[in-house]
Amino acid sequence: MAEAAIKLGGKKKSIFMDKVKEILPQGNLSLCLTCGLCSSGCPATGLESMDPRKFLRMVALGMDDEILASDWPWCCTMCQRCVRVCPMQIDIPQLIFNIRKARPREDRPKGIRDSCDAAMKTETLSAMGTSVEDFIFVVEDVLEEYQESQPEFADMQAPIDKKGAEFFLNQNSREPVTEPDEMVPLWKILHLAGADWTYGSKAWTGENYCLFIADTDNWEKITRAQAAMTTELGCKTYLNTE
Amino acid sequence: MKAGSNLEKILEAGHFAFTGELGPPRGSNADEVREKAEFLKGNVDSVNITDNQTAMVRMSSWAASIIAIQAGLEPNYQMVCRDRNRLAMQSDILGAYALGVRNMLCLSGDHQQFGDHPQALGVFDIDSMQLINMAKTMRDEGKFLGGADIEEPPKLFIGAASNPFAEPFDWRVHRLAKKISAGVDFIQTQCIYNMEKFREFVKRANDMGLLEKVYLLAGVTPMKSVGMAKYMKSKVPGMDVPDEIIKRLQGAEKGKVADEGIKIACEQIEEFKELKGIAGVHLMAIEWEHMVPEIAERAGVLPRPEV
Amino acid sequence: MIVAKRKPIDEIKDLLKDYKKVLNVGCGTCVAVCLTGGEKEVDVLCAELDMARKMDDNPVDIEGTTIERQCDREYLEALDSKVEGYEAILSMACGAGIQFLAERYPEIPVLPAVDTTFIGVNQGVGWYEERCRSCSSCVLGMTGGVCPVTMCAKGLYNGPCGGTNDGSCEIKKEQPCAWYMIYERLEKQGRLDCIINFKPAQNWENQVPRTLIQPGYEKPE
Amino acid sequence: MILSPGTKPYDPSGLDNLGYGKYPNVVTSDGFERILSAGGPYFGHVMRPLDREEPKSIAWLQCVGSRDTNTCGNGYCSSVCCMYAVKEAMIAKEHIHGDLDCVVFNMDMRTFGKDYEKYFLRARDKEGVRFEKARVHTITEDTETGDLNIKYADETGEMKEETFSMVVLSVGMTIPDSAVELAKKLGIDLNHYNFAKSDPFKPVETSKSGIYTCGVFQGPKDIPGSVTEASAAACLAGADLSESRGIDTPVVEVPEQKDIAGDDPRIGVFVCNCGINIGGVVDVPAVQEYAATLPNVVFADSNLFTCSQDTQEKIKEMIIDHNLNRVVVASCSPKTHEAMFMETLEACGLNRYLFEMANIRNQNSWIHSKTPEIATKKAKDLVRMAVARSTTLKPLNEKVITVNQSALVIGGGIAGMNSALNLGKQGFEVVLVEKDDVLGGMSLNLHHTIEGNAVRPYIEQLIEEVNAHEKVEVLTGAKVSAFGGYKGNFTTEVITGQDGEKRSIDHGAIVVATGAKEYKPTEYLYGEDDRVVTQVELGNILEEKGAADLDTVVMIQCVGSRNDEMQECSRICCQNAVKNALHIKKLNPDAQVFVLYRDIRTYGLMEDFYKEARELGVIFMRFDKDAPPEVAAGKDGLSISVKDHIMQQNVSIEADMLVLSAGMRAENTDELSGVMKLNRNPEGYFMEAHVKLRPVDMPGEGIFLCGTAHAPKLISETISQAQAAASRATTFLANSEIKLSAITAKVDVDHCVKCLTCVRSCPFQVPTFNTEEKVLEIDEAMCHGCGVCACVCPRQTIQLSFYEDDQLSCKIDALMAGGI
Amino acid sequence: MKPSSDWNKDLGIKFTMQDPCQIVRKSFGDPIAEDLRYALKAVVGEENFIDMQPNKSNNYCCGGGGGFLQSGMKEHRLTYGKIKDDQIQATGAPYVVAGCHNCHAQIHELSEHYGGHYKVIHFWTILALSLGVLGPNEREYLGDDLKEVDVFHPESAL
Repeated sequence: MAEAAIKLGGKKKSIFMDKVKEILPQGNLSLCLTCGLCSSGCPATGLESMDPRKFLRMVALGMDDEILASDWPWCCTMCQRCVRVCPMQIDIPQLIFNIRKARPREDRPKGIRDSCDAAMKTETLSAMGTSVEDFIFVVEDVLEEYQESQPEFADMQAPIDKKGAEFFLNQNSREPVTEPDEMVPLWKILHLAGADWTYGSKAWTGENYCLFIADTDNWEKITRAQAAMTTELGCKTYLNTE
Repeated sequence: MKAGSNLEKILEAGHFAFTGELGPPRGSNADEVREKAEFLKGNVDSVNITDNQTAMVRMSSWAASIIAIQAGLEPNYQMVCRDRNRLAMQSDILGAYALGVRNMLCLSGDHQQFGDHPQALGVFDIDSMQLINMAKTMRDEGKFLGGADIEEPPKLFIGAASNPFAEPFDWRVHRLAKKISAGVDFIQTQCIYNMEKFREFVKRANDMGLLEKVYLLAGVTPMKSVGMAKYMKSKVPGMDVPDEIIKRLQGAEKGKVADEGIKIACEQIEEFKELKGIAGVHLMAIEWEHMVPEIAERAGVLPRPEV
Repeated sequence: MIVAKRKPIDEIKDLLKDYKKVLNVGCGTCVAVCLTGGEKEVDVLCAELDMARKMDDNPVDIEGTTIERQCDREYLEALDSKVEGYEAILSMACGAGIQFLAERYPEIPVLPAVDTTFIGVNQGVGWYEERCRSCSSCVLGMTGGVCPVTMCAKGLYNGPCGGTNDGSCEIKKEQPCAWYMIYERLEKQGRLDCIINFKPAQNWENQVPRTLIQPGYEKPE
Repeated sequence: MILSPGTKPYDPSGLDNLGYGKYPNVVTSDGFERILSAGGPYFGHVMRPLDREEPKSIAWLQCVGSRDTNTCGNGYCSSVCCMYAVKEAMIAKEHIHGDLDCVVFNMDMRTFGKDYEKYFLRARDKEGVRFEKARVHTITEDTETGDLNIKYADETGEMKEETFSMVVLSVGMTIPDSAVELAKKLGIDLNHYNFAKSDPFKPVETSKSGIYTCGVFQGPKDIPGSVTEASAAACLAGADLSESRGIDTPVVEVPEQKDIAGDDPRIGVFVCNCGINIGGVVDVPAVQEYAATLPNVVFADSNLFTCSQDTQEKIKEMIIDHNLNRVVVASCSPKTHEAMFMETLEACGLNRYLFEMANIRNQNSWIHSKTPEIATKKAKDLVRMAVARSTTLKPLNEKVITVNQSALVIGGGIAGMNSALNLGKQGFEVVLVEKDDVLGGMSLNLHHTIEGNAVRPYIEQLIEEVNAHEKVEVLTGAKVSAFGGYKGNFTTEVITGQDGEKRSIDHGAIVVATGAKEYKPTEYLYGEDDRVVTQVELGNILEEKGAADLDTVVMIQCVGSRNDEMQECSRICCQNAVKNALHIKKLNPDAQVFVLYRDIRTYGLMEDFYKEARELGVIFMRFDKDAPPEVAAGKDGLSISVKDHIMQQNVSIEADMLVLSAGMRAENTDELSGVMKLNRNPEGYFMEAHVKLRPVDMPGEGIFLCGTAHAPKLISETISQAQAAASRATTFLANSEIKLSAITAKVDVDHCVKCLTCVRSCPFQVPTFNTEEKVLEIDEAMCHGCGVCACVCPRQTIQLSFYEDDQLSCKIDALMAGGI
Repeated sequence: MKPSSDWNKDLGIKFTMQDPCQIVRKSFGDPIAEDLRYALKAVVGEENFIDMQPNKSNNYCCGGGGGFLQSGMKEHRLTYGKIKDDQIQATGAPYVVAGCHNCHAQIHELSEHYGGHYKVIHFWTILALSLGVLGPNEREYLGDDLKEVDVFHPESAL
């Protein structure tokens, strides 16, 4: 391949590595032994002609433009299979997150961005944009239907905003909209187990796309809202079904 | 006059001698000798007829000498020590003289390992110095080497070769002196390319008064190509080819290298004409006999004087 | 010392092919010293022949013995009692020894197992160089101890030929020019006059079988 | 007290991704050693644990439990795994009769020891062992076949998938908890990996005086290193105790020798089963029975292990009971056990040379394991030959000579000075000979060790100590001009000073410590452009000028090492580069340093410094031997081009300095080795007697070797080897007399033709022509018993005792005579 | 109420389990993976559980996480998920229990894309089934083999 050579040397330039170092004070990115264990275990190896080791190498060599131009950070699921075996415990996913963040927000993938934006538009934080009212309606409607059709569950409940419940249950935002019946088996199990639980009318959503789009402010907002709702209801345990 | 050959007469008369060379064929075709002779006739005073040169079997030099005589040339009959013992040598000398040969050149001969019969026994019963002396004894004392009298002694003009360049250089002049004391009449030198060294050799020979006792003919071989020059420099023993010669040939225009070679040769000849103690030039244009007329012309040695 | 080299096994085999019982006789002097025909080489050759003939389905009964010198009658006596019954004798001595053996046992074929090479010196284990050609009229006195007969490829007596080449002989670069060596040595000794003069033709005595009787001795009756 | 608690292989069962303990065909390297071993579970047949099938392919995964601060916390390199993986692959290939595909997955191949690189190249280029620069994340098992699947990204980033019959985990070395506890009890300091803390200048000393350590407890190392350190520790401990040497030493009583002259041979034959090594193939009872029928055999027996202590007692009884006067043992190689059996004979008053061995294991059962019947027949042949030879054996007497209890040390660098000083401390007179006018050698060019210890003060103190020691005499500007004698009684002539004064020194032992030097590069514009320097020169520059004016520095490794001209690795250059890179970074953190390497070989605890260098931003780029960096000089700087191994793309670095990690070259010892007849390897380093087990002894007795004259090594390693050489020399010099072997050559002067072939052929120059007596002589004290002279003698007048012609030819006769 | 696997004794329907990175490797580790297996085995029978290789903390990510599902890089995502599909198909199980919505969606798509036709279900679905409380409308993700299976559980029935 007759690619142009990578130019290095001369006076030291400020490079991405230093920025990342500021964010990650343990700064162990440069410890890489280039052993390739990360790449050997990564399903994203080969996508975009890239792999974790190569990506880290670009950082080490200060190839900032190429890094920002690469779409590969969006192929990494940040699953941490690499970190687990890395002899130097280099947190590549953390690096990926920071690189996602370094891209202008408008250049990040639209699908994720839209889901984040949608969540931020409603108090429910649902990526599907479900409103408080719609959620309450769906839950009550489904519950009613089951109470009637399955008499053994006539006294089953699906409480919303029940103060002092033991468990605060979150809900993937897709199910109330597209397949409400899928919510029921869990209700039944909780019912049979005699669990004291509740949904929140707000911030009941389980997912957080703002994290994926590396929108740290909104990610924090969502997480804080979820915590606040749980606290407000006085629940002891946050049950994550996501 | 020792022998009365044309060559001797030319030299005796003080003319600048000009001799050539003719290699007998590797076969029995006399016409080959005659063809080569045509180019030489009238252009040289005498022609060397080589004796199994480079240890390859060829027509015997005395037979080719006779053909040369028939073609109107005066031969300089070469004899090497490699192939004959003293009996054969003396009988050949007698026979050659009987058929009109008047000059002979005494040589050791290339080692048989070079030629086409490397398995042959090298005779070397006597060496070239002893051959000179034997020929002289036969001529001047009328005696064979064994001491018996010769009925009609062969009167030959006796020559030998000299290499002015071989190491140790200091010894070269003394070697010449030794040949003179053995009885040589004229010397033909190895091909000369290193003029500086040759001048030094001549100077030393003059200082010792040697060139008053012997006729020295400077050896000249025009270079045909750069390849030949390089070969002569690296592969031919005893040859001293300075780098300037090679450079000069390399500098020649395309297709003009041989011409440049001839030009160098002619320049040399011009210098030899003026050099004290040089009695003539021996031109070794082997397998280039057809160029001899042109070279002789350009060297300004024509016409050959009649003596 | 006389230096010899063993003949190739095939050649020896061929010489012996018609004989079933052979005595192999080594010589304990020159050929032993040059590692060609002493006890060790006799044993080796016997073993080689024994094996080779077995492989050829033509077994030979071969025995080896080594005597002090094959060129001395007294030492040959030791063999007299041994040769009985052998169809042939193989000799590992020099050509002189072989002939002396053949002369002593005219009824039995005596065959050479070695090629006598030259009179030479020992330069290292198994490495020998020729130094004398026994010409019978030594000129080393005037040639600075370098023999022109042996060391010059043409055996010249009056200086080098035109092929002398920066100290090398024209036959090959590795072979020094004898006359160059002679010149160098004599120049160092200040004796160049030794070779200034013409040396007349040599009287070649080694062309006839020679006999030598030291002064004060006589040929026994 | 010497602490050598040793090591424990790392236990990889906690690593769920590698499946050790879960998949039967995943084994550790020590487990695989057992599989290869004749005494192992499968008796040396290479089989995989699951189904006892011969593997078709084996993968080795390197650095399991080493160079990893994440999964195991062992940040150090275990130093030995690369080499043993290569070895295991080679042996496995040898043991398996079909094709075996061997792959070693690695980060860096660290074959840095003496001759290791050649071994590695042989494995790769001749034996076809594959070396893959890749690491395997996870092993999975094919549940049907038990084969193991692995996926890996190769160096170009391409994913590959391969299936292996077996996987060997090259596990590293760890310090066992018990050793840590012991250290705590003794109050000695350990480092952060629990190795005993030591100082590079005091490698085998612990934090507590009088307590020494050696082997892996000191730091990861291989067998030669451990053996060397063991001797070094013994040296220091011995020096502490030197005054009481020789007290309370038990003496072995040997009964008077029986005269057997004129007695008919009475031979006892002992056939060995060697566990199942022999017995598993050869029908040992049949061989025993056969032996009993052979002429002169009056007793035949067989044993499970003939070399065991019990069996020695039994042999002694049988010698006495059956009045044996010859003993034949049919077992293994005389190399390992002959001396022991000979002692058994001596213990019953029988001359030790009335003993013969038949090697029916190495030369028989091992190589004919597939054809037991033929092996049994061959065992009978070998026994018959041995019995025939034993009949011809004669009692031989060993000469006793006195030992000159002083030593000569050649070379006054760190190695020579340390060994001289320690010999002095042991109470022996020592002459230290140094060719230069000052002591110190190569170390005078060095500033600090990678650990940061200053070299100069150490050297100065060492020189002072050496000069001050009453037992040590120092000769500087001295050259060895002549040498003679034999073990215990050497004489060396030394020329000293400018006037060339000659001095003859008598001594009993020799320590060779002639050192090495830095290679003078001819590569990469060295010598043409003064911005190109060597690591040693860089060390000087940093010391004198600092690094403030350096923006970018490039280092190239393996200059003058690991190439066609010098195959070997120079061992120290990687740490040298890392050391200097760290120095630059510490002096000027903004300077960029690029290290272009082939394998980084910061073995042992030095891996920490490699890590530190990366942490500080030093960039390491691997290049291939066949595609070395290209260097061009410009006006403003140097331009170095190389392909980055990860990006697989050309990189061009503008640098203001290029540093060549020039390898080591042996000091020119042509003259010395010629005078003293000391053998060197093709690289010019002196040869030890045994690469693993006798790393500081030279092949000639009484001659010892240390420092870089032996092979490239660090200062700390040089010091321990120097102490080891002193220790080994002490062991030799401590005895006032020694017994010589009776196996020597003897010449029959009556028959000798004085051809001098023996004189010219002897590798030790022992035969001489006595010009007074006019005979050829072989001094039995000097004769090594190699037998070369006996072989070359054209008149067969030289005989080697114990191996006389008829003592050998009778074996051939016995073989050819058949018999079964 | 104690779940029972008796319903699957004769059916012998096999199940495998996806260990979501978020729950296992990145949060609670092998202990929770063991718990999940304990629970699933209790519901479908020890012999009907087949693990993927590798699994638990060393499991492969399915490719649905980190926003990949919404990033618009479908082809890359499916390529990424090929390993997961291979792993699942190697078990031969027709059902994958996934405890994460991202995994659920991705594995569902992998099954269709690569033609493995395995089903991906929530744990609660199969738990409810084993408890005999799973109604017909709650079987969207079950295959035909389980559409009709009605478990009699004495505690829920009485």
